[in-house]
Amino acid sequence: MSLLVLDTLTKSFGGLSAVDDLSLAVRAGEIFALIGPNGAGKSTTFNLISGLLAPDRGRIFFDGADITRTPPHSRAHLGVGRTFQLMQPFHAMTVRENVMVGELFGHTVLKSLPAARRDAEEICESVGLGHLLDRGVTALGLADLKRLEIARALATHPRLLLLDEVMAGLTPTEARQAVASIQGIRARGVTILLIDHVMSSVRDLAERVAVLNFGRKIAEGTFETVAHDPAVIEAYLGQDEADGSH
Amino acid sequence: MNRVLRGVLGLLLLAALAFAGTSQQVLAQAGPIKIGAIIPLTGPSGPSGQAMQKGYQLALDEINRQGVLGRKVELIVEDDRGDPPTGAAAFLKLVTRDRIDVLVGGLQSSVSIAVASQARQRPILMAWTGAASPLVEQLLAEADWFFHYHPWQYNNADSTWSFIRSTGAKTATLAIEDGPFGSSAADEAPAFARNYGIAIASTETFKTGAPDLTPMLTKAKATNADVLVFVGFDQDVIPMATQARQVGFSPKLILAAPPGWPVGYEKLAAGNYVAGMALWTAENAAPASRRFVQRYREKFNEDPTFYWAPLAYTNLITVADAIRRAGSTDLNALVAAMKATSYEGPIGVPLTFKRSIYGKNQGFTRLIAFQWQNGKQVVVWPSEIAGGKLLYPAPYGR
Amino acid sequence: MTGRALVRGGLLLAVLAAVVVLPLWVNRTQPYYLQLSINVLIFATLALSWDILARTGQLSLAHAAFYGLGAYTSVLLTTRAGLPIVAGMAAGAVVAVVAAVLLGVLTLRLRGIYFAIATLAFSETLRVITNQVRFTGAATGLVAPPLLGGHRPSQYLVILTILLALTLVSWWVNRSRWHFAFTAIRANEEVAAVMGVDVVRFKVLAFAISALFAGITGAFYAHVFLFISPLEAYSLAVSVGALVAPIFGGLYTTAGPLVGAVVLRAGEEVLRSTVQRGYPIIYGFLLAAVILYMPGGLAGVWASLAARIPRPARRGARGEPAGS
Amino acid sequence: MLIFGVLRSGLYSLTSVGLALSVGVIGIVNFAHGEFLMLGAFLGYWLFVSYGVDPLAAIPIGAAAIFLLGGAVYQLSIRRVLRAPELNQMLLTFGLSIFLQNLAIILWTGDPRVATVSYKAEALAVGPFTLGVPQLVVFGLAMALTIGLYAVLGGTRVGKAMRAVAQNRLGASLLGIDVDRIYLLAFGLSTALAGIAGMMITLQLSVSPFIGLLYTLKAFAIMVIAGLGNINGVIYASLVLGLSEAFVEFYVPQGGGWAEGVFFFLILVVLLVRPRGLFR
Amino acid sequence: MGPTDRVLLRVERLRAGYGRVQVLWDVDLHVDRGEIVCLVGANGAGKTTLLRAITGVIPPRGAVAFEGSRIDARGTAAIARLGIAHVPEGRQLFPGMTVREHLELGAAFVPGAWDHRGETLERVYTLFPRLRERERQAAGTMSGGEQQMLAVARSLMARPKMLLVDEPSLGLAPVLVQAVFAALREINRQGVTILLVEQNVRQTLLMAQRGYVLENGRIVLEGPGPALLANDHVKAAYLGL
Repeated sequence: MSLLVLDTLTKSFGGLSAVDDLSLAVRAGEIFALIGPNGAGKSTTFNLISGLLAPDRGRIFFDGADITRTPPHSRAHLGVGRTFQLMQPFHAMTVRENVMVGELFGHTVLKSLPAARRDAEEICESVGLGHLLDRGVTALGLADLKRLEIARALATHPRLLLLDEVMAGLTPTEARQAVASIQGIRARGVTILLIDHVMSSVRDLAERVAVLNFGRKIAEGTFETVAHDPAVIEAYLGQDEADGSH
Repeated sequence: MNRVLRGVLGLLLLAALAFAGTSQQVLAQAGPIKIGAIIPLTGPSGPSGQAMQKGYQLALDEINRQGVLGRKVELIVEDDRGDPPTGAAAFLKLVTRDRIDVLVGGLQSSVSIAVASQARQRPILMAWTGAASPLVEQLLAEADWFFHYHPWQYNNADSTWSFIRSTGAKTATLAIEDGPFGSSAADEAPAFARNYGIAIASTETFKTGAPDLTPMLTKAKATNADVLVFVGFDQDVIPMATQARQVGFSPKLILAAPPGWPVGYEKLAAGNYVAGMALWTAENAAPASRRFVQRYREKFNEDPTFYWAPLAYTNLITVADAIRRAGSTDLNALVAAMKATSYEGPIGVPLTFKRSIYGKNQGFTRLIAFQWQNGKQVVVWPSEIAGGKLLYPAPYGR
Repeated sequence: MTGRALVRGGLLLAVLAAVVVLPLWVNRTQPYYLQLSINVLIFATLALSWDILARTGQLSLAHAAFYGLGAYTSVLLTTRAGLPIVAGMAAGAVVAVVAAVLLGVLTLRLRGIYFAIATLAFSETLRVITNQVRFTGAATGLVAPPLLGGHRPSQYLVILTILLALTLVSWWVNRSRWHFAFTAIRANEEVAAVMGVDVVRFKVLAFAISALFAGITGAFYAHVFLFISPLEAYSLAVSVGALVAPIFGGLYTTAGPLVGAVVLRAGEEVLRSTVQRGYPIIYGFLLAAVILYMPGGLAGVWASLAARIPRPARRGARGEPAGS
Repeated sequence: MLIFGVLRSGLYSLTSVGLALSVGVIGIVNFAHGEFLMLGAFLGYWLFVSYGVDPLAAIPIGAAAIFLLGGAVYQLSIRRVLRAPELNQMLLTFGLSIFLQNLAIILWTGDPRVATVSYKAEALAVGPFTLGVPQLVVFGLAMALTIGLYAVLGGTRVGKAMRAVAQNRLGASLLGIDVDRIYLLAFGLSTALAGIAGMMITLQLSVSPFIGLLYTLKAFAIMVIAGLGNINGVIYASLVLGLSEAFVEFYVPQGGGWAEGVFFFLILVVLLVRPRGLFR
Repeated sequence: MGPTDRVLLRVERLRAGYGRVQVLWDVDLHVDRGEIVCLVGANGAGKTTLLRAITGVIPPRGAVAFEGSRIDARGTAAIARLGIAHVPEGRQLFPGMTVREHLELGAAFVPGAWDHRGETLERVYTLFPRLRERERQAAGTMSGGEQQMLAVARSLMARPKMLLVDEPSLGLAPVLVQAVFAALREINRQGVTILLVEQNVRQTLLMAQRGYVLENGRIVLEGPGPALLANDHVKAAYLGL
């Protein structure tokens, strides 16, 4: 059963196509990774799924329903949650308040402020932000900002979580913690679609991987098969080497 | 809670202000006679208000040379900024804190209404110079204590059209600014023009301060009217005069009625032969006017350019005179004395107060007409005070 | 804890009682201060209602539009249709809200200076229309019937009630779920949307609340000062005044705009009566100086002062023994 | 009618191109722009009345003086809010506008003054039309200056640097362009252009401390029509505004009053339909 | 010239970041005259931040010395005039200006470069013949590859002693990547020292004399390019192999 289906999605900016005829199906309960060089169209894909951009062509289905024209907040209510690659915390708020926004508005259950506060605190605890609840977000370090991104997305109680480069810039220890944390999230039944450049983490996490280059899908499969695909190696390492080593 | 508390503290501050006020409350005593003036010293009407302030100073110097009822007169000037709430507050400050005996001043209609609505609850002699709008007159129809010096809008219109009639013109075209000043003139025009047998060929509006009036003037030119009646502010007469020449529009007469004329207008060749309607001009030949102009020059080292200066002077002088005649500052006595006013001052026309259409005490009701002739404002109408002859048709280009 | 809350509650009640009773007493001895208070409260209502809109990141120059619409609607309905003044004021508020919702929807996509200029243009367009149309009294203006027979203390209580209602709304907005929506939208609309905040709804709601109070205040103004004209009702000075006070006092708070309005108006009154002719130059200079040197407004200064003076309880925890 | 519209657009474009420079290069929407125009007008008036210098001849002096003043204002105030929120920038220039206007009132009173330049009311007959000499002169000069500014921006090192800074600050600074100096220069130039426009007002009209706001608003409208900060679109946008105003004034009954509405309505529509401007 | 003059750029204990987020932690590196040195690392490791700190785009703490004198307190423009050209991430072109204008601007504000602009222009056009064809075209309308070439060409117009290049292959089709790399090699051959940040690891490391591996804002490995390429750590970081 596919939770998310992208059907021939296309989006271009001023003639340059960022996402080109992309079709993809993410199964309920799996961890799916979207990889590819910088500028391959991964973040644009996320923006299309979360509704921040409207596709030029193609359709998006979530849990069987066509959500191509659904506004972003309604998609959040349906269960699409996401993080942002360039962390975008709400600056005038504390860590706890940032997460509370998701608890208050991210789903259809109407929560009272105290309930939202309690649940937000719980989520912060679960991602390791428990000691920073009252901290202003400008005072946070990189790893904590990444955790905050995840916590905020979790607060919307997503069924599908889009993780945009949550590993980038983390120390190996931090990255290992993040991997464990993401696996924990999946264990609670959340389907995960992630973008990352840290290949070791992708290998550890993802059951299936799709590779994008210039907005097109050039490979899809398990990590091992994809990593040995000549087209992928060429995309990552350059032509010369790809030719030379095979 | 904390935020609310702070908000409430803000209100407390107000209360504290009020409290401070009462504690320094000063009892009125037999010191000077206090006269309050509410005029705009800042904002777009500031120049007129400042001219008034100078007129008041001249009058005050004169009054205090011998005093009134053996007391000095003290003038307390409040700036209303052209803002009705400020005017209303100024009124209450003057009446309750400064304990003034008479209120003078006034310019804009909106401020006048705000002040007058307060005065209704605390009657005081209001010797008021401002507001030409008949709305003010209607609102204060019942107020016995309200003395209005400035002609009403329909008085202005009557003078204007009567003067036009005297020139022998048959048709006129109107150019008016789109604010309250111009539009009230436009409201009155048709009835008076008809009354005096003059046909209005067209009415055009412009935005005051607009740099380019040529489209409007071109339209006016097409009407071929004898007279162009131009109702705008000081700065508007420059593009009007110069651009009329540029588009080749030379009616037999251009008649303008700005509150004042820009400094330097007298040197403007294109402005020659333009006629103006005014309550007063510095060229007025009346002896009291000449004396006023001379003293104004001596004291302020400049020429009075606004009729507001002699009007304010007249305002204060007549009030002082009424107090003298009343023998006290009692309101009823003052009103009676004011009603008996007969004063020949710098305005050049005797001032008396009579009933108007709605109001009880109306002062000046007629404007004079003058014509710019080689840098001088030559008074040309009414004939009894005329200092020269109207050149009609205006000899442009000759 | 409860003891402190009790003290605060008591204090609040006392202040409220004082604010309500004061005018009756003041009116007898010093009506000038009552009038000044009315002027200040009008200004404060405009400032705080502007701030509520600003909390969603929409910095409007159209406050005069709602103020003017409220004033004109009420005056036209009371004079031309004979409606009671209370009904007129309510209708004024409703018309302002309708216009605000319309403008809000139209300007949804605009940010920053684009939004500011669009709102300014909206307000000026309304002014020109009012100025040209006969029905609204055109440029000459309209005379308005007095509210409550022109009885100032009662009028004071009316505007005080309006301001208290607005203060409550503002206070509630700042501590309800709305606060989270507004602040999130202001920080980043896209992120807010992705987190489930219905951005359009909250932005338009903020517009409506803001216009509701601006509109009713405009109607109040008309029935207190008895005359309105396009130049005054749609004055740019109203729009600018409404945003100067929150900036001066501290944006996005309930107390900031209120304190800012009180301090600015009171200060202006002091300057007006002492300096007379040249005072706006000081005003302009102060405005520039505040922007340059205290960007957080009075609230910012307050916060930094509070931070600088350590609380006795904390001092012990933070302070280290002299010997160590 | 076309000609009237075209002629008035000259003054508009001169006023707006300065503001567009400030918005485009520095990103500062200067609400005090009209006040610099007013100061230029007073300078022109004063030079004419005291020394008999024709406002046209006084342009170099006036432009230099206003340039220095603008530069000083930049150093003392604008520079400090470059990174501040837009609202603060707006308010700062508001404060500046109130300050300068009231300074002018104190210095010169609020009276309007007129410099009686000999050719103020002269007209030239061109075919069936008669056109005002000062209007023609101002239009010619405004076009020359605007086109001159384009030439400077397009052809000189400093001009190109300004465009570069406008389009990409980081990219410009990496090429060795001192961004802060360019800002100073751009702001000075922006105010100097307003000052020249002011002197042209002295030539045609009268001068008072209150003339600034009208031109600030017109310049805003033109900038919005051109697209905020788009210097190249200013001439076309000025034409659009000048023509539409003249058209309304001429063909609509009571058009003078509606013309202003047209101009605000134009802003509103452009912002709502094409917020990036008509001319890009 | 003493032995220290071999080193063109020296960075010691460099710390930098954005706001309170510190990205670089005590980075030490040096680039010798005539070298190509490359900097590799995962996204977010701090490579771009390092280049920015060197040219003063963000304020650095620690020491940065160019030709033996400290530059860490100087502004970006002043550093550019000393002969360090930075081809930034995202190219940072001026979309409304033509190719020719970009190139002129490149030479306009660097002492000495303006007088030789004709000569430099010829050299640059020889290096990127495509740009000569596009001389009058606005940068915003060009393809990504052409834009990248223009970004490099523009910085060369300053006749720099040193070139810092940030991800020149970003978003380029492989054939264009080859062209850009060939051009960089040729530029280096003509005497310009290069510090290169690239995600195209293999090719970069093969071209470079030396390389540094940056991880979480710290230098974790340093050595000759090919040696790094063989390093398991690098392989693991990039392909998870």
